[in-house]
Amino acid sequence: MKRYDVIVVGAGPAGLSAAIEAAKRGLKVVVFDENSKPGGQLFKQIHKFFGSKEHKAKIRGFKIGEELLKEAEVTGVEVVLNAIVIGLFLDKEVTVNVNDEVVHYKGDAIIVATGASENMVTFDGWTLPGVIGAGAAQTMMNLHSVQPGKKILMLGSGNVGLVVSYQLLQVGCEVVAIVDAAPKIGGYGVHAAKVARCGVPFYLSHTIIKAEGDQYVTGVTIGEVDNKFNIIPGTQKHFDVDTICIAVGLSPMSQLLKMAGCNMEENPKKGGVIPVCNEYGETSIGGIFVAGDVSGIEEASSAMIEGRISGVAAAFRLGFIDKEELKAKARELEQALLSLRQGMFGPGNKGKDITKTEEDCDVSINLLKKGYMTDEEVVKYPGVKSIKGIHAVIECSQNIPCNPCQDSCPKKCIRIGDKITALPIVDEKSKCIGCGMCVASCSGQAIFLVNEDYEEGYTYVTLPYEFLPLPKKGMKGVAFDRSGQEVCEAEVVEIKSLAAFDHTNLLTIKVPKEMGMKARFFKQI
Amino acid sequence: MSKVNDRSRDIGKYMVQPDDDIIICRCEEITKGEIRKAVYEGMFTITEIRRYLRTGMGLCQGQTCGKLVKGIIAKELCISTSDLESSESRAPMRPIEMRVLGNEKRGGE
Amino acid sequence: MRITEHPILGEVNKGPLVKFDFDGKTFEGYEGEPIAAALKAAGVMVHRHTKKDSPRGIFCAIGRCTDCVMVVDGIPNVRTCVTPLASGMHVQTQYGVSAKKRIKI
Amino acid sequence: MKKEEGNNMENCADVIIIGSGVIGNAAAYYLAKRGRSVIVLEKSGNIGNGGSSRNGGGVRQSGRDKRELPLAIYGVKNLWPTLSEELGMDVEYYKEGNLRLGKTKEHIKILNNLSKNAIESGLDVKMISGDEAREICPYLSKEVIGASWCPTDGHANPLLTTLAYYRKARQLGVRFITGEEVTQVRKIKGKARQVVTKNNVYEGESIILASGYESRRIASTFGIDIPINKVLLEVLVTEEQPPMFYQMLGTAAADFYGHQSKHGSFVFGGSSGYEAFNKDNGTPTTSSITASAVCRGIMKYFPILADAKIVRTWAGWIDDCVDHVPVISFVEEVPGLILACGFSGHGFGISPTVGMLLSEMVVDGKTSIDLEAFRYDRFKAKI
Repeated sequence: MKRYDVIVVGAGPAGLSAAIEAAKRGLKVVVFDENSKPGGQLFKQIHKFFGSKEHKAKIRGFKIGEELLKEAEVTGVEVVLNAIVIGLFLDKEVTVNVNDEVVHYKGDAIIVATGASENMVTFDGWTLPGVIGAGAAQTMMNLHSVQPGKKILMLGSGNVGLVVSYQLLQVGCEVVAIVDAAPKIGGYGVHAAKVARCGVPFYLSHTIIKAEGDQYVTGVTIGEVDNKFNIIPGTQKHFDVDTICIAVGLSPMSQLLKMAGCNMEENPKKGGVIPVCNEYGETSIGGIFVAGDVSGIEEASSAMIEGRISGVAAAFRLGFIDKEELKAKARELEQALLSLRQGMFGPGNKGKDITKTEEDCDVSINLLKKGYMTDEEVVKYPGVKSIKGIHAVIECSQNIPCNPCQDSCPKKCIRIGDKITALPIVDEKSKCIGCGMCVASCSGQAIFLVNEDYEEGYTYVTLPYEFLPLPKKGMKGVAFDRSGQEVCEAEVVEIKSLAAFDHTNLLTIKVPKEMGMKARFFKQI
Repeated sequence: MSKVNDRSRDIGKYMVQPDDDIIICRCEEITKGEIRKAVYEGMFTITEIRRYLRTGMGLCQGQTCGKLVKGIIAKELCISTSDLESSESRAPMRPIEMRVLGNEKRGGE
Repeated sequence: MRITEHPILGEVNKGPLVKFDFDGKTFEGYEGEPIAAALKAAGVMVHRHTKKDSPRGIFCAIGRCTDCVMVVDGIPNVRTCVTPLASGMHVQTQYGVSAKKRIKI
Repeated sequence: MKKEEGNNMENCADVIIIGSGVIGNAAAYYLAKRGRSVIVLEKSGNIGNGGSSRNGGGVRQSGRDKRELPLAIYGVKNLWPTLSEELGMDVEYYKEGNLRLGKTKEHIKILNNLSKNAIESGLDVKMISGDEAREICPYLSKEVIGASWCPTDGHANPLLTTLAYYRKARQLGVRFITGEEVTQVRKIKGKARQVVTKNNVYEGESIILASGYESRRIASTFGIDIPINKVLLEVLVTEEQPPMFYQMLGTAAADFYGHQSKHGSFVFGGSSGYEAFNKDNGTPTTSSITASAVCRGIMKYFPILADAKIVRTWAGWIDDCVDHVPVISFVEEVPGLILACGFSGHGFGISPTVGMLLSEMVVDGKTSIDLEAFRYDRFKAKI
């Protein structure tokens, strides 16, 4: 029997983080993952993360994955891939299918970090080829470099639905609509705004009535629902699509823990059936820990911190550290976790109808219903000010835990303060030099540089741009407003692609003067 | 601990619904109507529905339909999904060939 | 369709192109990528027909749902989304649990 | 019926059955059919959650202790063939014979002995050669050199049979209550009458104790001890396979048993040799070694299944009686009480007969098949 101090199941953000913390403290650690690549969902997450520095904000998910892997290697964690855990048996025994063999392992502690699986909804035709999970779309395009489809309808406006829609656009797919039965967009407003300005329409209070097609999807019919989620007759709309993507939430993949005999509970706030566990992620069976989505659905950022906590706790359990060290480290990590759980989208606000920001600004209704703010709404936020010369316009209207913009500005023009969820304030007095670091640093791509005073009759607008092919200087095209409507002609005056921008190119376009606060996206003609 | 569950209590009669033909368990191709009907025939738990209809007994072992089935049963019985015990979790977590499962390596190496 | 260059991930390098057989026709795909990815890139949507003759294809793409199973080198119920493609593989549309369509009596 | 003071009328019935396994449910059905009011109490949250849902589904006569044979033969002749029709749903009964396989001379000797006993009891069993066995089931490996063959044996789906009895009994008005753990059977004025649970008190003129391994604990509350132990059995299920054969299978070495279900999956039980000493965590838990051992066993007989995938394994406790034969009996010291337990892992095949006999015990006070061999007081010291 092979024996380890700690066996970690799942090499995603939580599992790797747990393994690293345990190994750092001298424990012999092995991580099993059924996939051929480690990193779990991180390697499909090509967007920049939110949060603050300690949460690895503004770093793209897959890069965080690479960092974790490196850290795991340095700390001596053994990562075994293509290793399918068959079961978690009595006495902390794990059997693993590796290379057509079953290998028995025992651990003094087990950390289960198996993540989540996608929820599904049913509708007429949902078994047809072409109806796929949003995770499947992400896997195909970001891991296997194959377009999931050409014309796609997204069901679900949570962060997954929004982020995947954007990623689909990035690889050249057409997203015909984002549909959600809820009356409001579930994910971050900034994620919604990213796709809305590309021209993707939102259909809130709508659901799929039917996926059409005989052998595979050829179209889809949606309809509006009333507040009891019944279809309102006569509201049907048809789209020609080849793919329907479902992004209606995740459920903890906790089967292994149930098999082991851990006490389980159904917790709708955490996404489903989860093990009952203490503050360190230890389940009812001493020495079996959990971390990440398997213990309740959250973001990868919190999964990493939870992983670190359980790794440290395992080290304490096995006597590698004392109680003081456990407490000190846990306190520090819990602080980090706490800050991530603040704001409008924090677990405490789930299901609540929030109408005001912490700053007492009205929440944009249009952003929640259509995915974009109107010209009238956008100017109400502290990041949007009319300033002479070049300056940042921060269209950030929701309290989410994120602050990289504050640190990015070399001239300290942007202030968030200590409260990480506060809306960024653009300082009217400080001197913006137009470096664009804030534009590239904003994970929500909500920062633009506007200069109404550079050339008579024109405004220069600098936008974050993550599409191919990159427009060239002098190229003519059209500008789109926040709603994705074509508003005017535009000319590319500059394109900057610094390494520090990490693939967020800064595209500066020239638009008629009055379009400066409208033009937010550019398309070549 | 299981709660007292009187199987003779009145839950009304099975009424056909327009979406009864929708497949819920993709592997075993069990429809919503079949699941709903089974509830009225006395199958009040996820486990009983599994044994009665084979929902979640196919190749994927309920990884896709588990939550859906739970929701349907809860709705028919007018109870919360948290009152329904999920089905047992059993090895193997993924399908595994007999020749592989029989090919054990134990200790030493 | 394949993505050859990605705005974030850069140029795509997938290793050697190999030939495989799908229902008697020769297809191409990259060695080591999931069989399902190669089929998707070639525009194949239907992987199998269930016992009740309903068509199925890729659904979860991570080996959980088992919708994408096909007959691979004679073995039925192979999850094509997690099975790496190898040169010369025989991939067949699955009907029920076999490669051949059973004739309904 | 009359009720004791203070109790709810709705908790009273002619018969209280403890345990909603296939035995309890069958008894409930046959009793309801004969007009008796019945309440069935089940400790777990699910109907039939013990051995009834965790067995290989054999409907065998061969290989049984000769005391059980009359029950088995009666069932195969009179009850199983029409059970699906009677209960209004398919219980997937196949009467395609039982092959008990041997690979060595030692095995053949065991099989010869078993067959001799069965033939003496009037059962149609014969020894056949390896090639004859392969004619019956062409997928058998060349290693098989002989087998015993009982053409009237078969198998059924235990999950569905248990639920079919439940469903039909429920339709006939039997009240089933799950989540009711019985703590005590209480005598009132010298007669078993009250069934006390953690939440309620139920009353019946007759009480049938059919709760598998739990029966011993409950029986002790009225001072009776049945020498049964809880033993863990494990079973595995394959993915669906094309239809291959419908015989019930076993081996002389008892390394596995099972069959292909109507659905196409194979259901195989088997052992690693450690069953009697297996641990658990309060629920029946598969060990990390048994399924692998069973796979190795199966592949020697059916190499064709090597690529078949196992989708599920499960474990269940059987109520193993010291002589591996059940107790089906009145209890003289406790009038009103009937024991039906200790089925030792082969109760499923005889469950319709036992259910019917239990109903006769309640209604007629006597049975159409002699149950003397199953008395509760048959256990004696060996010297």
